[in-house]
Amino acid sequence: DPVIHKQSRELTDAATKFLKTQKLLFAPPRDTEDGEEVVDEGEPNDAEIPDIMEELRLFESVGIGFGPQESVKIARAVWKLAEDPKFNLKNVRFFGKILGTEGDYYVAEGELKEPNPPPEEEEDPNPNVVPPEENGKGTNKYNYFVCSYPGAPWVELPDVTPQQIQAARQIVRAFTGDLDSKMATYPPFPGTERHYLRAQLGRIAQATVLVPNGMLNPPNEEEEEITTNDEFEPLTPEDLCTSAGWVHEREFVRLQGRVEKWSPPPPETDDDDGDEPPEEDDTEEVPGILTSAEEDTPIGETPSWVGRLSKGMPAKYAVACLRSMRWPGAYVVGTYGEKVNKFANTYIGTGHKSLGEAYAPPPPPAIEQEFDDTLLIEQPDPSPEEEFPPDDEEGEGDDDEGDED
Amino acid sequence: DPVIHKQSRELTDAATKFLKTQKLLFAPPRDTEDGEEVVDEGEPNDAEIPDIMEELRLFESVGIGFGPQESVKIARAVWKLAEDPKFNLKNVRFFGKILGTEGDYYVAEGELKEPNPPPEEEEDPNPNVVPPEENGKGTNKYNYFVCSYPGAPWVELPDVTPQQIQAARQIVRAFTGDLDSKMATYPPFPGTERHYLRAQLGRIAQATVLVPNGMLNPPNEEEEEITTNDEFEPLTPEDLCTSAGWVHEREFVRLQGRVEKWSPPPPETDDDDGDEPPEEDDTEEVPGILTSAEEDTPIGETPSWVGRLSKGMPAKYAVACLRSMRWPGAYVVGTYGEKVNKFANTYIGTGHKSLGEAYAPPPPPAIEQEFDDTLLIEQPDPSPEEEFPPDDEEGEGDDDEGDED
Amino acid sequence: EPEKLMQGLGYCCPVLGRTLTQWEKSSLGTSLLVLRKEKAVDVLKFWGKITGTQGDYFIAVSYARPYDFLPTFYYSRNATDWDDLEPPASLEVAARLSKIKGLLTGDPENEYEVTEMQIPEDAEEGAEPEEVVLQHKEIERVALIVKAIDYAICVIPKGALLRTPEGVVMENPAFDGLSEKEYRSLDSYLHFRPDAYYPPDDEVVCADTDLFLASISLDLPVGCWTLKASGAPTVVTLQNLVFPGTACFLVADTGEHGYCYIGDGVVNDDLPFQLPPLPELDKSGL
Amino acid sequence: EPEKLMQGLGYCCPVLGRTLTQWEKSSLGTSLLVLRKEKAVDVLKFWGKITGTQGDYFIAVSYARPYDFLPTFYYSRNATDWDDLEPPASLEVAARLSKIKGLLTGDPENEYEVTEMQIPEDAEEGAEPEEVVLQHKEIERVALIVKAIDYAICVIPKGALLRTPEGVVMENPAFDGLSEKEYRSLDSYLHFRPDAYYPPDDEVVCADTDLFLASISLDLPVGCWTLKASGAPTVVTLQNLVFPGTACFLVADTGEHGYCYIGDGVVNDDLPFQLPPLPELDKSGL
Repeated sequence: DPVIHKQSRELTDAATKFLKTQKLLFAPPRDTEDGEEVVDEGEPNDAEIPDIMEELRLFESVGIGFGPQESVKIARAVWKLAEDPKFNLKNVRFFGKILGTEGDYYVAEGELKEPNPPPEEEEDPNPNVVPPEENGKGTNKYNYFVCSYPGAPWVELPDVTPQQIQAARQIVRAFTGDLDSKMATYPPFPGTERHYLRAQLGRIAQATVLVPNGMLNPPNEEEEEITTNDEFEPLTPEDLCTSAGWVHEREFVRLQGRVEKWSPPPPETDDDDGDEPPEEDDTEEVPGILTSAEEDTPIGETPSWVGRLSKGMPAKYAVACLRSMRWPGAYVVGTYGEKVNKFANTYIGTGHKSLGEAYAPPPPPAIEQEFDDTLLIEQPDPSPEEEFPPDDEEGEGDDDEGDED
Repeated sequence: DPVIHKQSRELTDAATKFLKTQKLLFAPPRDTEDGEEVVDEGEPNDAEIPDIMEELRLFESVGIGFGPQESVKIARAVWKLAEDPKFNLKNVRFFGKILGTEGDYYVAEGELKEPNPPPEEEEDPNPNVVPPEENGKGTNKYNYFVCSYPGAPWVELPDVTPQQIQAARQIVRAFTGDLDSKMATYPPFPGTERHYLRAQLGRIAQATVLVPNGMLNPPNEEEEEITTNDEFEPLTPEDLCTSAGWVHEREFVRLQGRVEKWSPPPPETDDDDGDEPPEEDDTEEVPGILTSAEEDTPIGETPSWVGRLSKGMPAKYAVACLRSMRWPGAYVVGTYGEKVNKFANTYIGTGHKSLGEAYAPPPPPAIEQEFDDTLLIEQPDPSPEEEFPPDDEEGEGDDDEGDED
Repeated sequence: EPEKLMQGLGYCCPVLGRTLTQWEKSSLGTSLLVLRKEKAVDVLKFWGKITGTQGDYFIAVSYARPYDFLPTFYYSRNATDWDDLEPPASLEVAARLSKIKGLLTGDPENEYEVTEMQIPEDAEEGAEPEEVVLQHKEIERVALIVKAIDYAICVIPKGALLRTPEGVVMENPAFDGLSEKEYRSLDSYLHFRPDAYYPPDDEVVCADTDLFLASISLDLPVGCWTLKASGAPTVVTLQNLVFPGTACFLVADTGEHGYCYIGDGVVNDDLPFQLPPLPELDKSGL
Repeated sequence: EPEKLMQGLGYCCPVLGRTLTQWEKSSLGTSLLVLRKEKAVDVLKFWGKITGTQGDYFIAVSYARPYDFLPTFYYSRNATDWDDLEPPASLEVAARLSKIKGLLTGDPENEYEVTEMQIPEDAEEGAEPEEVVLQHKEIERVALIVKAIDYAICVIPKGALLRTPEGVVMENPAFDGLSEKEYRSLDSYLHFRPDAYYPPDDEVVCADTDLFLASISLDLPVGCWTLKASGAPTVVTLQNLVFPGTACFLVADTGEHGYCYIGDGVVNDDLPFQLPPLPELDKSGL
């Protein structure tokens, strides 16, 4: 705006390309001039999407968000995803952002109209290995899409396997921003960052996606599915400001890494790895559906959720925000509407669970079956905690049986 | 934020005072440190107020608004007014802003819990002068509060008289920003800018406050008052984008300057001014309550309302905006909610009605009864239109009988 | 400048009561940078938004420096894709366009018909003028509106520019704002109208350089400029009431300044009637 | 600077995913100007927001120039009324405070108890240390957290400051940003730690001037800084992963830069485990 400008500015080629990609976000969907970028494969898809700008406003009013300009781009990018016939989504929402060391992931979550077909069977599946759940069910009910900035192409993440979930529970590793980067962790993780990201997103969703208490009816004799409670009286911001006001929407993931329990075939010969004692699994107590967030296991003295009301406006219009102490970066916001509660979930963080104490890698397995060359990497310098792991292992155990996964 | 700052900055005393006044907007209501400014007269008042931040967001999404920072200050200022026990408001909303030549008026509109008592009777009221409606009824149903910037003290405007309404219809005069400035107009206006402002605000509200069509039930045999229609199905943004989607909420103001018709006492001697022929008044056709905005008189070929949808988001979440061509600066916005229509009115302009043609002052009265010294001011240089008034007087006439006042 | 867009709007919006939507701001923030790169210009500024009944026109302007050249305008219908906004072809065309009244539609291709008395070119000498119907596109009207508004509101604070003895106009590197006394006076604000700039509408072309850097306090009608300093302290805003929707700003202590227009392009012809009598006259009259 | 608050936040928020609310921005925009006037300081900047369970602390910082002096911090609980944030009384106190874990509440008066082994002052020589319970207010923790974070993230691009032969530190008037090659390298970003600035926590006081303007690329653990240039082009942002919630920005072609913190003050102790092995090692290992 000011008339005077000091110096000429040259954009680098990379910056120009970036800008042009982002510009496409704003272009009318099927009206782009240079033919190259037009996605003109039939009608736009009609996936349901929430009012993202409204959701982002709720988050903004409690101090969470990317600023107005970025918000628009995010909303537009998700809308483009929803309209893309290639992905054929039934519904989709902005899930959040994973902050990586070299780059970030913007994440969208949705259900497909037609679940993806199961991958081709491996030739000789080990009958004792827990099989993954099929797309559209359990841990693979939702599909995840990531891009490195709003406007960049969306990449669909693969389905998650129980083994990936189990391994992800035992490691902490920062995301790099490169989906293909190797997972040089101990214990080893079966897959690349792409699979690790998918596993973590599932864990986060399961532990932190909440809905206002009473809004949904659990399955009963008449209805097998979760239904919307038509008699629901919207909760006040004060109600929404405590974990008692919310219930978990996502199903519990068992220790074995599945929602639906899988029992191995009766062992013929005892040649299992020793890692997966199926009998123990039987004793796992699984929380029911729509469990109150109040029952989530606290982290030591810190409650699992901390609530706050937005400030500065009449109490009636305040926005309540619960932030997860277990998954720092997970937030749920809600507000009172005349006839409905508006609410939304998001996650903006590094993708790590808070253990409530310094992380200590699990002890190596008793007997190493096979030489695993992924272990041959150099470890970073051990910290004192690593060299002298704390005696108290309760928090860790608690955690794995606790409120999530 | 940048580390380096070039030069020291001195605020003037005026600027400092301004800032300190505005700072009080944000201070917790009864927690101010320097005793001087604390309004501590009992409990805060509990006037109903709409979700102003949400309303301002709707306006922002169609390009109307003051920017985020100013929006917060406005919302806070209106909230302070609502809480002020001195004003004892039943409800209050942000009405808009009148742009003046030297200063502006921020306007709030509300109903009092207890209507103001009628002013003391003049000693010898002229029985042929149309009496004003009492506070809380008709043209004085709402009270108006103005301040020159958010944070400045709110000033309550006086009730309006029929004479002021009639005079206001015949003049166009810019607001100066000074409530006490003289009204040197022809025809003369009975009062100062304060009264002119009140008259114009009433005219604007009557002509431009709309509600979605069908949301309210007109009075019927069972209910004497307007009631909310419980069966109302929210209108879509497309519906709200045409004047057919909206009805006038405010009652029609008659030519005589009142909502409720007043009949003069039967004349004993014929000594009236000739200006107010009561018999003609009888023939005035008054539109019913909740008249459709579709029936508003167009301005020549321009429709009285022009609708637009906000862009960039899925149609379902679009915000519809009608702008008034009759009162440029009057807007009504509405959006589809799950169970309700969110909607809001505002006015941001100079306070003038569009006549659809250049303004021409009305011809002087046939016989001047009394020498009026307010006419002794110099007129600005006449423009060609003034010197050669257009022959066609239809627009003008249309206007006075038409959709408003 | 695209980079300063938000800041400038932050000063203008509170006085205008009109704003760009988040969507528009975000889109402009990206597309103006691309435009600047594509046009390879030094200075590219967002100029404003002209609202039509169905769509809007976003306007940007670039200047070559030194400032002896015409500003070049660009327009966009979606705040994303930009085209050149060609100036009116001639004063004649401009005069004709200015007769078209009514709101813009937002469609640049929209056709308007103007009826005019013309002497046919191939007619004999002394022939009677005939009624001719001429067609013009809406985008031509937009160009005229932009020129007219820009002519009125392209305002700079005193001292921000300087002219070298050779006649080259350039920024004054020493300019760092105005004092309180200065910034409260209309005399401190000057029209920026480069010599080559011809006035819009049917005014006489004024070739002398007085218009360049003339003080806005001389503009007619008297009182058409309002100066308010109430928004943020040290920020002054100016509005030209002839063109409702205009706002110029100056950050008094840094010298940053700019202007923008958000409106429907309509001129307030009634202004002389609306303005209250000048204070002196008021006093003597009552 | 209050005037540039929005712009700085505009660069930081997209990488942080955390923001100030409209309410907070609006309030800060007013109250920081008043604070600058009241404290009569030249440079006053918004530093960040530290979130507690019940309330937040807003932090501002002022510098005297030339830069040989300590920064002075201020805090506010409502973004409107400001108080001085006293630095930790001594290194001893700082060490003690750093033992307190857990989230802040938002109440500056909240009391924390620290149990410590101390030799009573009035004890005989050679006496055994006794367990002593010491009380500290939350605001002391806040001051320590601010110091620790500021020590880590007060970063300036290479060339933005210079030191005269007399040892006076001042802005480099010729600084106008970094080239593309430079701004993509961590080596171009230097810690700004004036000599008199003592390190937080229980580190040894480092009196030599190497810490002042040391490159952040030497910080431990290796990889604790991330540099991203994806937001707006020509804007680079840096984040220190040890303190999630930190962001520094540089507008590469103008040299504008700054930093802010929005977080709960918690340090990421697990970072060494999270960081992937360095690329070289990665290659050799697999």
